[in-house]
Amino acid sequence: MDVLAQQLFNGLTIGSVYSLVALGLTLVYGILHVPNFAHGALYMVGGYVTLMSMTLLGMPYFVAMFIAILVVGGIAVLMERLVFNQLRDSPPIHDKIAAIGLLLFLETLIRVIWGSDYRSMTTPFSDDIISFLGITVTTQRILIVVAAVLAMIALQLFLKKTMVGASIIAMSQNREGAFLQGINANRVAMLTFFISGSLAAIAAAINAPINLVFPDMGHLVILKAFVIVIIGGMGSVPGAIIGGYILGFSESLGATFISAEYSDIIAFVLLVIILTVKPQGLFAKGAH
Amino acid sequence: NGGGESDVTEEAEGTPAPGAPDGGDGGEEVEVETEVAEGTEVVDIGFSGPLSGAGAYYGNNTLNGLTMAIDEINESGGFEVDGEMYSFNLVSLDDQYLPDETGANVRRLVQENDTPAIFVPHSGGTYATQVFNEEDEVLLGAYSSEPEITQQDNDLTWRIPPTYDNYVEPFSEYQMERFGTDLAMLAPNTEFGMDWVEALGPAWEEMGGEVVHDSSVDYEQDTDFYTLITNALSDDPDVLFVGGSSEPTAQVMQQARELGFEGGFLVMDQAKLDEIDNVLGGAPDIIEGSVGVAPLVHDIHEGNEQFVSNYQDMHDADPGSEAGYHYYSVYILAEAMQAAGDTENAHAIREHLDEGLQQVDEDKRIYDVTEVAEDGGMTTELRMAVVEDGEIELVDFDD
Amino acid sequence: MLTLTDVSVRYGFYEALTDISMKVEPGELVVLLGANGAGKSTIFRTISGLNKPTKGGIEWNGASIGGMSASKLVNAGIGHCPEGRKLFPEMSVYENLKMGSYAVRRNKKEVADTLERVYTLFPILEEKMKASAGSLSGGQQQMLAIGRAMMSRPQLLLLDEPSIGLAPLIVKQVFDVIHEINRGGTTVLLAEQNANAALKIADRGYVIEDGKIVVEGGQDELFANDEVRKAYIGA
Amino acid sequence: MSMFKRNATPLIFLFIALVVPFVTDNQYYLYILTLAFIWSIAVYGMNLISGYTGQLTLAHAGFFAIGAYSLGLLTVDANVPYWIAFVVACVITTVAGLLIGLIALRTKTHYFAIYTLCVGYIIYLIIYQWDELTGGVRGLIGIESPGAIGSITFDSAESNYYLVLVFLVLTIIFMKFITESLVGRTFMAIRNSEELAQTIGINTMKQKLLSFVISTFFAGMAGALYASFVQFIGPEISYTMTMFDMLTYLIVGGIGTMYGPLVGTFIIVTLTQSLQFMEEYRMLIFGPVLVLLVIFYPRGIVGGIQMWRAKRQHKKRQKITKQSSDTSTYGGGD
Amino acid sequence: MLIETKGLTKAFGGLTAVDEVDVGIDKGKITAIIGPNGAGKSTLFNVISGFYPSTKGTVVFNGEDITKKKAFNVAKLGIARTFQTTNLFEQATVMDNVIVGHRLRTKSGVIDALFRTPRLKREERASREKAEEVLSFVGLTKEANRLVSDISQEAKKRAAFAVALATDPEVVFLDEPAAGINPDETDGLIALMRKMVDNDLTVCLIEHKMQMIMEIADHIVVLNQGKKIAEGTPEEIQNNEIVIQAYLGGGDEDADAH
Ligand SMILES: Nc1ncnc2c1ncn2[C@@H]1O[C@H](COP(=O)(O)OP(=O)(O)OP(=O)(O)O)[C@@H](O)[C@H]1O
Ligand SMILES: Nc1ncnc2c1ncn2[C@@H]1O[C@H](COP(=O)(O)OP(=O)(O)OP(=O)(O)O)[C@@H](O)[C@H]1O
Ligand SMILES: [Mg+2]
Ligand SMILES: [Mg+2]
Repeated sequence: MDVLAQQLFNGLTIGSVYSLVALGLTLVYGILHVPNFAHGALYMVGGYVTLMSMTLLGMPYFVAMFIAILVVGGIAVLMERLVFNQLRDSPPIHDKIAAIGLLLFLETLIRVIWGSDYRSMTTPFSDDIISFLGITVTTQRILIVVAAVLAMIALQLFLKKTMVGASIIAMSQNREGAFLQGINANRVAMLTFFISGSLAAIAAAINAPINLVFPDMGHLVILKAFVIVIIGGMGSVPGAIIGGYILGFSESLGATFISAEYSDIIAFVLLVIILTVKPQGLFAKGAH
Repeated sequence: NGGGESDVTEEAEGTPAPGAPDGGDGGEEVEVETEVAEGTEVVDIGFSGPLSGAGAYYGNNTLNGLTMAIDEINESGGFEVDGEMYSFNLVSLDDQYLPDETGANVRRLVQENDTPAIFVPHSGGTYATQVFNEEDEVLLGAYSSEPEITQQDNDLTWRIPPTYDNYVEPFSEYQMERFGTDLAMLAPNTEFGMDWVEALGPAWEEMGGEVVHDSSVDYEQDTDFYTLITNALSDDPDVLFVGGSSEPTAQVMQQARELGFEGGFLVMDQAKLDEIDNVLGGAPDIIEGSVGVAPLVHDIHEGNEQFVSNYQDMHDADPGSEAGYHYYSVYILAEAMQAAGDTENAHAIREHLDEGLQQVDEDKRIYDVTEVAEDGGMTTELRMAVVEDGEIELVDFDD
Repeated sequence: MLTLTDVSVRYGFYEALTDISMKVEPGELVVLLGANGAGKSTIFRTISGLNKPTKGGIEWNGASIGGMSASKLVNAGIGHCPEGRKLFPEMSVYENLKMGSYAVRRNKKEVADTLERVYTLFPILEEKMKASAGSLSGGQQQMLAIGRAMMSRPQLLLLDEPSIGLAPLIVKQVFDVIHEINRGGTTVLLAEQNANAALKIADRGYVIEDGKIVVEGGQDELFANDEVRKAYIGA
Repeated sequence: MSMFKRNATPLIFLFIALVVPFVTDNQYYLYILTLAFIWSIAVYGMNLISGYTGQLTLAHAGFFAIGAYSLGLLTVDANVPYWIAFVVACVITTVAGLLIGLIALRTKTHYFAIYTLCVGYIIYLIIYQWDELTGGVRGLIGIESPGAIGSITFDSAESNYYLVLVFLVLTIIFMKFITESLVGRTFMAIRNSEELAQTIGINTMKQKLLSFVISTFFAGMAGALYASFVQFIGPEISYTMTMFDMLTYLIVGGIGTMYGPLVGTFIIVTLTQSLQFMEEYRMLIFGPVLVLLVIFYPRGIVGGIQMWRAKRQHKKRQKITKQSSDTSTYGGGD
Repeated sequence: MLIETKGLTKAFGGLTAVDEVDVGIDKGKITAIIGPNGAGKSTLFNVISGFYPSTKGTVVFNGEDITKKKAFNVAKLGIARTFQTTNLFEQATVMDNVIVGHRLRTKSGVIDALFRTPRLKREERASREKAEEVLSFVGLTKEANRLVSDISQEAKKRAAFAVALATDPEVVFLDEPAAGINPDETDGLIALMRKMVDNDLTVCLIEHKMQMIMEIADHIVVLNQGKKIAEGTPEEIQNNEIVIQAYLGGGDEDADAH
């Protein structure tokens, strides 16, 4: 086994998951201007819906993933309608608090329905092992990387090439200004939340088979996603992608060459260092 | 005026028992899970554990053990102390694993229910309770394998599970013989895990082995274990020490196999081989060569047969050791009260625990507990489980 | 074409507009005069759907539009260059203009033509095409706001103090352009502190005081009105 | 006289707080009240930097833990006399606050919030992983209760209750004095607009740092009190969830209000206790309640009451002016 | 000369917004800075007042080099400013806005607050008196207790002046104070600025309203594309061909309606 090559691949896998979660977060930040703490809960719900569709409804893996995308996207849209939309004009602290309230609610809801125990998810790809160039991968892990990259490319094309994408960005910068160009704010906000929820669902659905499904599964992931979003510049799509991979690689290499005990600290230390040097983040837009 | 002045017992008027029997103070409800027997005096037994949040699954398992035993005792008409019939009433409170909440709960149970004994299934809560339980005269049934708990000179502490150090030697011996002398440790970063590492490392080296890798894993939170396993395997171990909750442990074992590990697993006692096997959906290749504690369901004997099948019927799941031990301890407690001739005096009960233990009926002896030692810890005879040719088998330590 | 009947608007407890009735006919250039805080911007915001009237009705091309959302009204042909500009600060000048054509984005040819026109009118915008709107100077931002409002090729163009912060040379140019746009068939409703310049190109005008219309009339009438001269044009 | 009148409500509550131990000997009530007081001291700290200075910090559970662990380690491992350890614990927290603040406050708004969230998490991980020092996940046991001051000892629930109450009252007085002085005005100016504050000659970095450091002092002090009260501490007190709890207390009570921290903490802590029987379901209610509260009462309970009062006064005044204008119309009618 | 810049330059990436500008501001005079949109006027203000670091050149105030000073220090030295878009604490009353404007002249700290020292009481009184004084100076006494978000555009401009004046400045920089203000009220602002000068203040302003500039400025500096292209008295500037071409535009009355 070639440790370095293996660790690079491990970093790529985990970085893909991080990037997807961070992307959803950064998108919503664009509209909300608030870190959506409930995003981790969406990730978690995505894992449960996928799993339950497979075990309770007997759906195939990809169908289950699609159901999760719809359900979690729908929940995200509801959040926007019922909560964040109402808080548009309140001081910035408040939507953070509301997000925390939503997080507590969703997590408890899942616990009440499905209990707190760990569950594992098996997919058609769980067991295939492929070895090449001295590294070992499973089909599921390749799927993670490929799916994440595809999702990111699709999103980037959507944002860059369509006016809808541009209108999301416009909304984030000046709401009234966007109305006056004929942008239907509600639709855009809902769409953004839907995309953000779907990305969380995809991330959970592809990652759960190599991990587990349980109510706390979103905690650490979301915390790291925040780190990524900050490192990459809040609201920046490329920043979230690059940041996710930076973190993935630093963790796998850091655990190998620095310390395994403190590998979870790496993300946070990285953030502290970067913000200490550049308080606006790595990819901050020029201030005016 | 707050509660706490009424009698410890009162005449039950039938079932179910009213909530918070002596709570004349604002009528706060406390959940009552058990039914008391008609025409008996009621003894309130307290419980403070995680019933919500991340630890809820574990907390409810411990509670299940208590509830089952109490229900059985009450259904059979209660138990006799000093010529009077008594039944138990369980008052359970949620502490979300937080020590200060445990402190609050225990105080509440003492004040409002005047409980003579309280079960706390985690060491943080145990420590927080040890601060005042002697003063408040309440027996603390601590479910924690932390040896320090019985080293606090606390006269009212009763440690229920065995300390983990009993497992270390036989496990090591078995694996070293079967796979070789190089051990890599991927311990969980929990209290349990640290205890194990501190005992296992030196013991392994004493036997002539070498610890080639030592790192800890967050079995609960890590998004992916590949990184850490890759590092552990790069040191070419013969044996891998793993273990947290059964499910993530199963993941780690599977991923170690994916990454080409062919040696044996030394599984910490928190994880159960039967559960791991379940999680993996029956994967003999993966668990082959593992050694771990004997799962209750694989260690059926006269003492636990009935319990296991009842538990399976009621909860649609196999009981774990936390349920088994709690179940057992209720019987020990009842017998200890009988032996002490007192249901209120915690000191008297504590002093008669060992005597009570010996009095428990054969068919309620879930584990082979030999004594409640001077320091309040219970001593258990243990068996280990090994996987040979894809089958889980039990081995006595002496073999 | 646009009719307001007894429109009132409140901000919380405060009534900013009281029973405003006014009319804009197709092809007209109508100017709103009034002191600071008189309610000019509020009228604009109400017409373009940013504020909801608490009372009264607004009709546009025969249909009632009171309370309709701003985004729908843009599609219905009402363009608004708002007070405070409301640009997208982190988007480039070009992207801002492109967002301006959001409502008519399918008509690529027309969008390209209008863009060309905006660039001819404000060459600095073409020069700064790639700069972020937030980095522009105050006046440049104002030009961008006007240009963006033109991009949707509205039937009715609402201009809220378009000359604010512009250099004298540009002010003159802007008024010329407004005049020209108007002659090209676009109806214009204009609020201005620069009453003299505005009235010169206007067909008619209204004077607002404390949320009420106090004077209305044609260009000549207003020029002739002593009160108006004194208050808004300077003796 | 007027001072009493102005502070009538708080003084009534203080009186009630003072007599509670005489009315009940229920240790459990005293324990809960004492805990609530301790937490509210920490929340007061948060309120200064987040409510009055406008910088939402999410690291204060960490500072609370630094205070608690400093006291624990000093008394357990180093055998330092209690009150010296107490002072040193506050100093350590404050110094940590200064160092972290120096870096963290260079960031603004959400960056600051998340930066501090991460700092809090790092503190948690360090406590968790550095078991040689902190006992790691096992925690610290056997922390002393507060040492005697002269002939007053603090080993009973009542005496602890009074001790914490004294600290709470001092905290409130401190906050009141600060926020109602020029210093408070400076903080609020920064909250309202940092850019403008700079223009009018306020060294915003220095002032934010001041506010942050004071706030960490109170968090640390609360932590030290907590450690000696519960006498056992584990890493969970520095965990994000503890932080979220503190934030909830602050928001429910009313961020940026004088009595919000106390009211919020008291209500949530007692509510959590009386809803014990609901276990898991508590959060199903708390979550939505939190959301509804921020939507409909953005300045919490205290802010809500203030608004209700202001409205009533407004109505009263309107009535009066209406009456007087009515009479004047009548009087002046021609 | 109260303020003097030498070779002052500010570049944003490739764009040189202020290019080797030398200006002098005389004590007790009204200096106006004019120029086309994007000429670099606001940027010049931002550099002098310490909001942007300069790329090159120096700013000297009262003989002291203040080029490297931060905004709050510049304010302490006695340079106050307003912004092109009004910038006030919207959710506070006018009075509170102005009181805190005097904070930089007070010294009370936490200790004073805790012990309610005589110094604190004295300074609190002084701040309030100062606030009342400047509010009456700008004519806002009546609005003192209203929320800033509730007052009119023009009142906000005055409030911004008041906040600037509360800092006890020697010189005030005003960025387009009359933008969006109607002719009537513009006259009021002119009077106010005159009053400032009469009270020993030095005023420097940016404006596009030529009539106003010509009426009150003692000295005019013209910028174009970052460079100073002319300076002089109003008459000189009005007749300066380069200025007419770059900025005024043929003296057409439309451009300068009032
Ligand atoms: N969002 C708001 N909330 C409360 N009051 C407002 C709001 N917007 C405007 N007002 C008030 O409504 C009145 C009319 O304001 P409006 O902006 O329409 O006036 P205007 O004629 O456009 O003035 P200006 O020439 O200064 O732009 C003013 O008294 C103003 O203070
Ligand atoms: N932060 C910035 N980043 C990049 N370019 C900037 C920035 N600020 C200003 N500029 C550019 O510098 C030039 C000068 O801008 P400035 O705001 O100083 O102009 P101004 O003279 O105040 O114009 P106006 O009269 O229109 O307000 C403009 O071309 C502008 O686009
Ligand atoms: Mg207006
Ligand atoms: Mg400017």
